[in-house]
Amino acid sequence: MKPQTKTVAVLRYRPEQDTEPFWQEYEVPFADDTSVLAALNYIKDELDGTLSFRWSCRQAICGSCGFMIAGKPRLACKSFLREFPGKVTVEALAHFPIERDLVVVMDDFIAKIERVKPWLMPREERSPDAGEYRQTPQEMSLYEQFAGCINCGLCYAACPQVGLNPDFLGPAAIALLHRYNLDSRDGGSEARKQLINAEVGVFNCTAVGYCSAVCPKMVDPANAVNVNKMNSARDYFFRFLPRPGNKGDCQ
Amino acid sequence: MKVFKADVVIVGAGGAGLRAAIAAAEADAAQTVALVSKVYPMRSHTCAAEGGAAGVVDARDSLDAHFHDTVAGGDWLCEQDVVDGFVAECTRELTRIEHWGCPWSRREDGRVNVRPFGGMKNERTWFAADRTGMHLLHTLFQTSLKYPAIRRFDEYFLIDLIVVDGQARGVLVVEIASGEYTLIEAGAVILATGGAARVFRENTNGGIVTGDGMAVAYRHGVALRDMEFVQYHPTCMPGTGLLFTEACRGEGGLLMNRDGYRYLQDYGLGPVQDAPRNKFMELGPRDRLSQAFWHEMQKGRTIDGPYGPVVHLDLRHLGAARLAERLPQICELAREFMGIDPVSAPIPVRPAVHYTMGGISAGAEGDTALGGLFAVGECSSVGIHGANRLGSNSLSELLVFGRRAGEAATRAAREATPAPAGTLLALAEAAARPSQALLRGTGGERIAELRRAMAQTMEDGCGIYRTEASMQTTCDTLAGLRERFTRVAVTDRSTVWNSEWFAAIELGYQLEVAEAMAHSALERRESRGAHQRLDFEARDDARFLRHSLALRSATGAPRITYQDVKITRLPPAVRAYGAAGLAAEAGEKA
Amino acid sequence: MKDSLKRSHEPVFWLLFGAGGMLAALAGAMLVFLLAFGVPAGLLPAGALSYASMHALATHVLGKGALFAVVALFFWHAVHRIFHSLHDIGIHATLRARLLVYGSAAAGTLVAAWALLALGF
Amino acid sequence: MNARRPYIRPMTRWYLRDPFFIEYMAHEGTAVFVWLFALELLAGLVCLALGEAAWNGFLAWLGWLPARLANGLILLMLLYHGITWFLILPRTIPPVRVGHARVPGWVLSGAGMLAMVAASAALAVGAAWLAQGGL
Ligand SMILES: Cc1cc2nc3c(=O)[nH]c(=O)nc-3n(C[C@H](O)[C@H](O)[C@H](O)COP(=O)(O)OP(=O)(O)OC[C@H]3O[C@@H](n4cnc5c(N)ncnc54)[C@H](O)[C@@H]3O)c2cc1C
Ligand code: SF4
Ligand code: F3S
Ligand code: FES
Repeated sequence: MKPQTKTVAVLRYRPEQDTEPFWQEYEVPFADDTSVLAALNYIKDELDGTLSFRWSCRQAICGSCGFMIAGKPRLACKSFLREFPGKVTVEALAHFPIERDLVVVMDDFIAKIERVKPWLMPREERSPDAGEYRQTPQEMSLYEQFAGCINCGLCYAACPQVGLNPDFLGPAAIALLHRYNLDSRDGGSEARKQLINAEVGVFNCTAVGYCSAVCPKMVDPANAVNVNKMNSARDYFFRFLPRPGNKGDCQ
Repeated sequence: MKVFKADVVIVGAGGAGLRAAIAAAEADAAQTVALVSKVYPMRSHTCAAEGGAAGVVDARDSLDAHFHDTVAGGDWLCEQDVVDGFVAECTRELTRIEHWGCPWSRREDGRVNVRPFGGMKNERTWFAADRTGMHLLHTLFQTSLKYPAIRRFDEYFLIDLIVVDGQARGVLVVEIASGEYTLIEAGAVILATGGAARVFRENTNGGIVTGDGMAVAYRHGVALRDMEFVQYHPTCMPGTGLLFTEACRGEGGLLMNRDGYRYLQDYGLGPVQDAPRNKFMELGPRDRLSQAFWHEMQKGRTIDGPYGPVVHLDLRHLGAARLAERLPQICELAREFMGIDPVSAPIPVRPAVHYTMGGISAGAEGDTALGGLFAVGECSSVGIHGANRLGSNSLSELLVFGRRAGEAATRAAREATPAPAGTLLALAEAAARPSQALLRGTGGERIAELRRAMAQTMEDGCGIYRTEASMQTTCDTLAGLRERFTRVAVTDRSTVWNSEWFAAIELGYQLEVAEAMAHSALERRESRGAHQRLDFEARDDARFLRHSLALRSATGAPRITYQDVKITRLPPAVRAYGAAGLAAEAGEKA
Repeated sequence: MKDSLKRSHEPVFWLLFGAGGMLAALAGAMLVFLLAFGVPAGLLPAGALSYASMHALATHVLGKGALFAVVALFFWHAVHRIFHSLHDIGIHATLRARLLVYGSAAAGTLVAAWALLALGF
Repeated sequence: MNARRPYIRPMTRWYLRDPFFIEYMAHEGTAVFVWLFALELLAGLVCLALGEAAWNGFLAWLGWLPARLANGLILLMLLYHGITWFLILPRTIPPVRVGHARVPGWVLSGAGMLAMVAASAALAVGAAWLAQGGL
């Protein structure tokens, strides 16, 4: 392989020294299979030990390495230098506060994930010795895609409504909520609906749809958010009517 | 320094740590369980597991068979009583997380599906497509959220264990975002910090898998057991080391050399079968497959690639539809990283370091020789993996032993007597000093350079095949690196998200773990499981049917001692696969 | 994160937005075409928009209903989107903005209702 | 002492940041033209209610060149609205299944656009029929 280099421009921010972020450029040798993450690690190891960023798995499954790469939210380990003609820019995920360099403050994001009660509230209790709940592949296919979220936060960096209103629950949290509501074993949708209906809930979304376009795991969070608008509207108008056979009611 | 009072503190929020936290919270909802992790829990390396988790469900299968496969797979270096307890609990634990929502792949009738796995006699590997670890980890994390007893410390880094009068009484941690130290006091401490495969160069592990908990326990005099046993996974991506799950072979993938020949038949795994057959050919155990690669390489029958020799993993005959259903992530990896579509071309693969069989020496409840200290998951050695782990046993291990450790630690915390006031804080302040000194260091040694030298020497000396001379060189090199490490330079002096600082601390941990591995390997003068020596080619039960224990000594090299293996019902026999395996099994029964 | 679990009243406006949007997507373009270019383009006969035929349409109960639905729903669709776009470009939801924007749709709906009623049956 | 000082980037002119957002603003902008068309129709209705003279005034206005140009623009914008509406549709409705297989998004979008064509055709035919004195 012939040695070639590429300029990688990184948005730096060091809270102890800087009042605002600034761009810094590095020259990085690369081959066809050099990922942006590998380039960042090269910078950290060989050029500048003070550059901070999160990473771990290198294979697009831990969700650590989301950055704005060439202006779009992407996973660094799943983006390759070869894809970007000319200079590559790397910046902390949009719409998140920058803690330092490429590291963003995730606290709010995690709090939103926690808030949607993302655990199975069994429709019927069962002891482990009684064996598994039956669930056909078809029943599973209803929610499986939404269970694939790795909490990488790219969809929050893509969604302008998250940027405009940081209180908005946001695409990934709603996708997670939806995942449990759609699970045939779960009976918790009543317990989760208050959030959907709330001012922080689904109606902040204006169906921009960019969240789904950038999702590296094909979760389609936009679908989860928008389908729940209809659920919420139904609840708004029919909340005073008794609803026989609703999931979660005693049957 | 901040102080937080907990009853149980768990370091590590991967599969093992989360399962332990839930067990502790269920055992006593009124207690406080502090759960510390240097990354957000779902980033823990458990997420990378692809293939699946073992648990007997099939009518043709039996606990006995699972026991047999595990003990023989571990080349008889397993604690057989612990294995018996383990296989008996796997299925219940896997069912439990099904009840917590884990999307296990299903059969048409709605029951959980199982797939074959290397070295396993029957289909007993539960799987969630090829994202088993990710689903398992997220299910555990999400379930943990419903327990108010669990108080998380996300992105807090373990600096040291606080020990008073031979009792573990808490941990010293640093908040990565602020650089602030916190002392977490507790009646019992569980280490669940994962493996250490990053001490090798080419490996399948995430950047965080640096053996931190092992090193911390080791520094406090707890033995590291069976550290010489490091698993090479036979099918990894050249260059990055990323894993192509064993499920590729479970689904029917074939391994071929440069002549398109299925070479495994030459290494006691044949004869070639028409259909995938458990324990034959590609479904042999990992150590044997990695060793076969090495021999092919010596014979010049591998294929030259940009990152050195490779063989071909051929999935083409499975067809696009099945690949998309069963191995979607594998296809994605091959396409994006290598520009190869498994539907139409074979994937170049080679072995890479994958798993540390050894770890903090622990009993069946994760209990260690240090009072109040428990260890669980890949950082521990409870004795079920022996000299070679069978794929899909470790995810089950996280659940079975995670639960046990959580419950045992709860009991231990209840019985613990309070430490004298002021002692803990004073100890914590002293424990903080070395890490603070790192931030002021003025030496000239570069982290990346030391790390690279360590990984290279481990690969050179403690690879798939080892010799006295190569291991000795590695031991010497490591000693030199440890000395150089005292002059390591941290160029970043800030306290906010100073990842270079933590990289330096991790490197210190890694060097100690690497030393324990190399010295344990040097002393084991036989070949067993993943530990294969060219100068001692046979297994030597008379001298080495024993666990190694590496103990840290204040000066210089670790001290290696030995511990008997618990054999209850399966006496050592020839470890054979393929047709030879069938013959050996027939012989045992006769 | 603010802990606002107050129920949102958006469903009312969102449903009107959705219905109007769907109607506009299906029929909007053709309606514009028919009204503005139908006769000149020769698609409709010369007298198609005469007072008589339009009056007939607007006094028939079906025609009346359709005209009302189109005018009202187009208004509600439009104002909802405009309101959110104002938020998007940084003009945030003050009560005045809300009254002004949604008020235009309410006024439009009322005037349409008046006109159609005044036309009689 | 805690040195954390997170930096929050402003959202000023975010809609110019990405071509995706520019397109989003463009299709959101069609609402203005829907509003204008609703107003135009409303004006027509009022004129109709005020009598024949007023209605003829409205017709005269329709024939006025600037009004024609404006209506041309409105026509384009409503077309654009329709197309983008159906492009987003798969993201906003519950997944549609035929048997076990999920219908891909582009099929749904395509179906929506076909419906748009069909509805327009029906309208044209209906209008012609009305003009022949249908009702
Ligand atoms: C690519 C890959 C595929 C695999 N596939 C399978 C499979 O199919 N089946 C199977 O059974 N096994 C598989 N394994 C093995 C299995 O996944 C691991 O052994 C297991 O997940 C380890 O879990 P753990 O909980 O012990 O550790 P981890 O999941 O690694 O978690 C370690 C935790 O400790 C924390 N930690 C570490 N150091 C510190 C510190 N200093 N301070 C604070 N916190 C710290 C980390 O933040 C993390 O939360 C696979 C492994 C790999 C690498
Ligand atoms: S929905 Fe997709 S983009 Fe959003 S956090 Fe999950 S995986 Fe990431
Ligand atoms: S980008 Fe945002 S506005 Fe809605 S469709 Fe996605 S959540
Ligand atoms: S490093 Fe894990 S997602 Fe990129």
